[in-house]
Amino acid sequence: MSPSFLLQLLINGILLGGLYALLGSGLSLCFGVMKFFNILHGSFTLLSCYFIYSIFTSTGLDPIIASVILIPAYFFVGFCLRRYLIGRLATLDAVLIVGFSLTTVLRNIVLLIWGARPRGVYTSYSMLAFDVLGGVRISFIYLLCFIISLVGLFSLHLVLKKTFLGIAIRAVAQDPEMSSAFGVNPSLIKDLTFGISLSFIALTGGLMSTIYSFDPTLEIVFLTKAICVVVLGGLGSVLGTIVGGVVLGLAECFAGIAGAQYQAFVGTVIFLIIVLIKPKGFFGLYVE
Amino acid sequence: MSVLLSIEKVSKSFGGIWALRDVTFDVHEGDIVGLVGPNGAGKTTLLKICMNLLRPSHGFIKYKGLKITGLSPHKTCKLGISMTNQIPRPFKRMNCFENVLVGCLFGAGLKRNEAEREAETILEKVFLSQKKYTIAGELTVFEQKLLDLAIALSTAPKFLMLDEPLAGSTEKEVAQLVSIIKKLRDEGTTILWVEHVLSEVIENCDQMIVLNEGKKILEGKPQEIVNDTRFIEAYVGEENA
Amino acid sequence: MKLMWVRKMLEIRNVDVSIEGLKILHNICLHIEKGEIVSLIGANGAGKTTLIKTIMRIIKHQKGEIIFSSQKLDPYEPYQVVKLGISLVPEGRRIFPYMTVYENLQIGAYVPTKRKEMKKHVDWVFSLFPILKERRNQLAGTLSGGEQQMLAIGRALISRPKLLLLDEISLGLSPKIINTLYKTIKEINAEGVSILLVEQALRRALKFANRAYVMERGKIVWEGDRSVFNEDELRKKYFGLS
Amino acid sequence: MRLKSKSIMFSIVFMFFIIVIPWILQGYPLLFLLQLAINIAFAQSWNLGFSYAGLLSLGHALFAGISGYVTVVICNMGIPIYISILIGAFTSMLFAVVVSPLLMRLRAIYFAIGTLILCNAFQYWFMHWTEAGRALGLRLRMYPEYSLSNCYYLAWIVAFIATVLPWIIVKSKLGLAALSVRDDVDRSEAIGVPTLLVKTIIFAISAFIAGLVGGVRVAYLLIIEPTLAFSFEQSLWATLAVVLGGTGTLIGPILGAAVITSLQYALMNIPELSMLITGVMLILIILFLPRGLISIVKKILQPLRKPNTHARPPQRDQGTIKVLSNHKFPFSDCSESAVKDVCSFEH
Repeated sequence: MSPSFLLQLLINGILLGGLYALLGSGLSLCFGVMKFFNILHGSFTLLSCYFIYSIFTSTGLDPIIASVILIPAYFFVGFCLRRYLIGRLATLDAVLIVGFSLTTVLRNIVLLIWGARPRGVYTSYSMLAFDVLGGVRISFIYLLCFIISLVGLFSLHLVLKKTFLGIAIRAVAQDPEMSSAFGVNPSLIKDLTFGISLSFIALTGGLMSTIYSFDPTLEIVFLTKAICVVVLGGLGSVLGTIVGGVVLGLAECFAGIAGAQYQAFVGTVIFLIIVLIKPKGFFGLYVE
Repeated sequence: MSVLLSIEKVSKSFGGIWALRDVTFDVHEGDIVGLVGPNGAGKTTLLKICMNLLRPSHGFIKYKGLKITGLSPHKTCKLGISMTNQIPRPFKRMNCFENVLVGCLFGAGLKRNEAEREAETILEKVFLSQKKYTIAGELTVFEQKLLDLAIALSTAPKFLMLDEPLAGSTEKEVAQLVSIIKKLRDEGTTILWVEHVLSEVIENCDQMIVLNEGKKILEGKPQEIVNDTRFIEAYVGEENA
Repeated sequence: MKLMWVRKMLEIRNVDVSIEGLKILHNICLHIEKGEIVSLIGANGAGKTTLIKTIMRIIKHQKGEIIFSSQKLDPYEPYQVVKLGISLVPEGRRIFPYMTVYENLQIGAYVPTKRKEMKKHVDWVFSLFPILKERRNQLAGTLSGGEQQMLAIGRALISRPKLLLLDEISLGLSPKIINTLYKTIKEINAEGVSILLVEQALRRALKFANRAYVMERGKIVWEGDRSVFNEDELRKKYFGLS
Repeated sequence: MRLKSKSIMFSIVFMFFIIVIPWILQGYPLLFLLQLAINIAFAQSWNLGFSYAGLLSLGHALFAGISGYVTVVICNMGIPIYISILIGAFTSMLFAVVVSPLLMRLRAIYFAIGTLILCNAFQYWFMHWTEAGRALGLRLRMYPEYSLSNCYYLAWIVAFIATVLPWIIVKSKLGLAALSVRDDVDRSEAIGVPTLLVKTIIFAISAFIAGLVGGVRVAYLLIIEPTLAFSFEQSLWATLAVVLGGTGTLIGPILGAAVITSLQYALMNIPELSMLITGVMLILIILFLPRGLISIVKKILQPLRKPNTHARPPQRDQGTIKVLSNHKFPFSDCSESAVKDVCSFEH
């Protein structure tokens, strides 16, 4: 194993990790603030991939720009979904079952419209790559996705830290009853948070579509990867999510040496180890 | 009378804040021991430690001379220790009879027919025979409280811990509960009674222990304690605050 | 009659509260006048915190009415009550542990109309509790108990309320800190904020308040001011020994 | 008493029909009934874990999958298919016992997440495992007993076991303990129920039934492949069927499985549409009929019953948790406090 190969893996892992972090951020936000496990996460990510695919193939619009356009639509859908359906259910169990149902509905919508055939978004710059440091290649699209992910995560960080909305979101995550005593409307904040969570899903899906070739089975892959990121990084912070994403990305890249089957297993192993060591450690509060 | 349960230098901290500090006292067999103290004195924490639902940071509990700290709760229960809950926690989707039957089968380790008979006796004891087949979740709050007590009794406890059984009850209900507690004492159950409604504890207990901010500040006969200035201070605040 | 209206900051008339079928408050009548410190005393489980939460509309009452500055509170949600000028220092402090001290104070000014003057009011709070200024960028969860209590009070003051509800602020604190807190409360009151003070410690509460109510098992069993108070009698009421 | 004898009568007539049908019908309708039996068994298996011990497993396909693979391997070694299926089911059961100590540390929704991840990992593992035929999976040899009617009987035997086993368990001491664990783990631990053991046993039995299902399925399909064996959709399917029919009863899963399977067969040409309808139906059911289809059936049957129902002890009611402010929903507790509280005990 040459050093340049290791370096290559390292860079691949980090670049992939950025994207994973973006994937995890939506779930982390949703779980942290609303305390419910959004099983729809994977389905919506996949749906976003397909939307981008359709937009790209029909209009030729750049997938990255298309995903930015998709964001407000997703925000609106998320807001309404939480406000008119999920928010009206009294128990988390009911929410979960509605989640299952919606997953089924979304999956079959995807199957009906696009079919089971794998799809991919191939742009003019899909195959572009630079050579750096003798033998190490960096794919342009990976780098671009990495940068956009970081920009997205950083803006989330800023919103949470610097705005009144962000402070309200964090307050609701920690103590909804008390935050309502200071003029925060917890229900509205939760609606908004779900909207934001879905906006991030829209962006993630857009970026994923340029990297992966996707088919309907990928929803569960997205979901489990997002869970692993959240478990690894905790719901602590945007920074934690980035760490979680990068660790997962690196772990997958290095496990890939041993064989493809280990690649998928590594996330599970990490999950199980964390469950073993610190069952209370993950899924805490959305804190900063 | 012999010592049934002794609490030896038990301390418990939650993230740096001490809920209990070096609490030591003995409970004698056949007594009703009242455990009182203002909010946040650590009473419920102490009960949970006795039940092994929490592990103390320091110290241990001895029951009949044996150290029981560290056992799992279901083993602790089989030794004859049982507790009720402040907010009643019956099994909400099972009927009253089944609620009690579980404890008779597992906690007391009875055979099926004996357990069924025992469960009926217990329900009668807490005035719930009429509601035998009612789902626990559909009972009134007071009935749930009675059922919670019945569940605690179903494990045939020798040492029973009551966590604020009287809180939020009307006078009639209080009388009913106190009569049950007295009956239990007459049957030889040792009782550790955490309570806010002081008058009832003072009237009915043999020994009283006062906790304040995690420390035991007083121990003795109830009549002596009521007139002790330290007791009054714990509740009323210090003279020159 | 009209004048009487204006003088009354808060009036609670015949309020009943039940939670999940369990009646907790029975026919509560209570009023607070402008600029007063009123204390609400009672043992554990007497229903003091429930009453405070009812005023804040976190718990909804079934009967009776609550009137604040001649406005009925019945149709409001908790987050709207703040806008009217009531602020709460909850039992057990309940600061947001994973936010910094400054962010905790910011939450206090969340109501849009109060945001503009936030800076001014933060400075006021810092002048009341200088220690908070030193720790402004520290996570609130890492503060000591006394500092957390100060933060909880400060957070409630940022919105410059007309009425401040203090729920058991002396719980778990050393006498020295309690004394400082009470001195500050006097100062706050001197600035024109009416205060409802919930306490278990009877003597201390009576010492600071203009008037007091004693609660026992969800009922108000005694009311009056310092001058008519007889400690022995009150103690009996308090312990429910009578 | 009258009702009990009636239901026994009904069961006997039903079983008679099931036995006789292969002599009357052939081909397509028989295939439908076979599929129905498999689905019923799978739904029952999930229902056992969920309704009687509060174990919301989202990776139930895992047990069917493992058993399927084991069955193929064992049977291909020349061992009779029936024994292979049993061995496969026992392997699943053993696997459930092995992973239990780890999974049981997780509560409510976390348990669901844990099982989901585990199942997904296995899918990937088998996808890339050369010895297991990678994505193409394994083929079962043409065993001598292979025929549609044999598979049909096998499937119904499994469905029968899957229905009767939970029924026996619920009547037993174990079932009572499991119910108490479902309602309140800590409290049942505090009154002497060995909760971990109870949960493990129930989970293992549930895995055993799922294993039988996996074995029978492979016995009639003659092939197993990872995308099908470990699919998330299948685990989800069980959840949908049980909730649709009504949790906490033995008839509920049967009803749910019957409805979904019929729908699937009716819309055979567009299978996606049937699942889409199922999903929408379930959302509507949760909103307007939180106790599942069984409540409609009960309502229809109500006037048929004699008024002496009054004398009987009322049926155990499974629904107490609110969905909408005025609805009740039969689900295990996973309120906010339960979510914060991930692990069972402090030590």
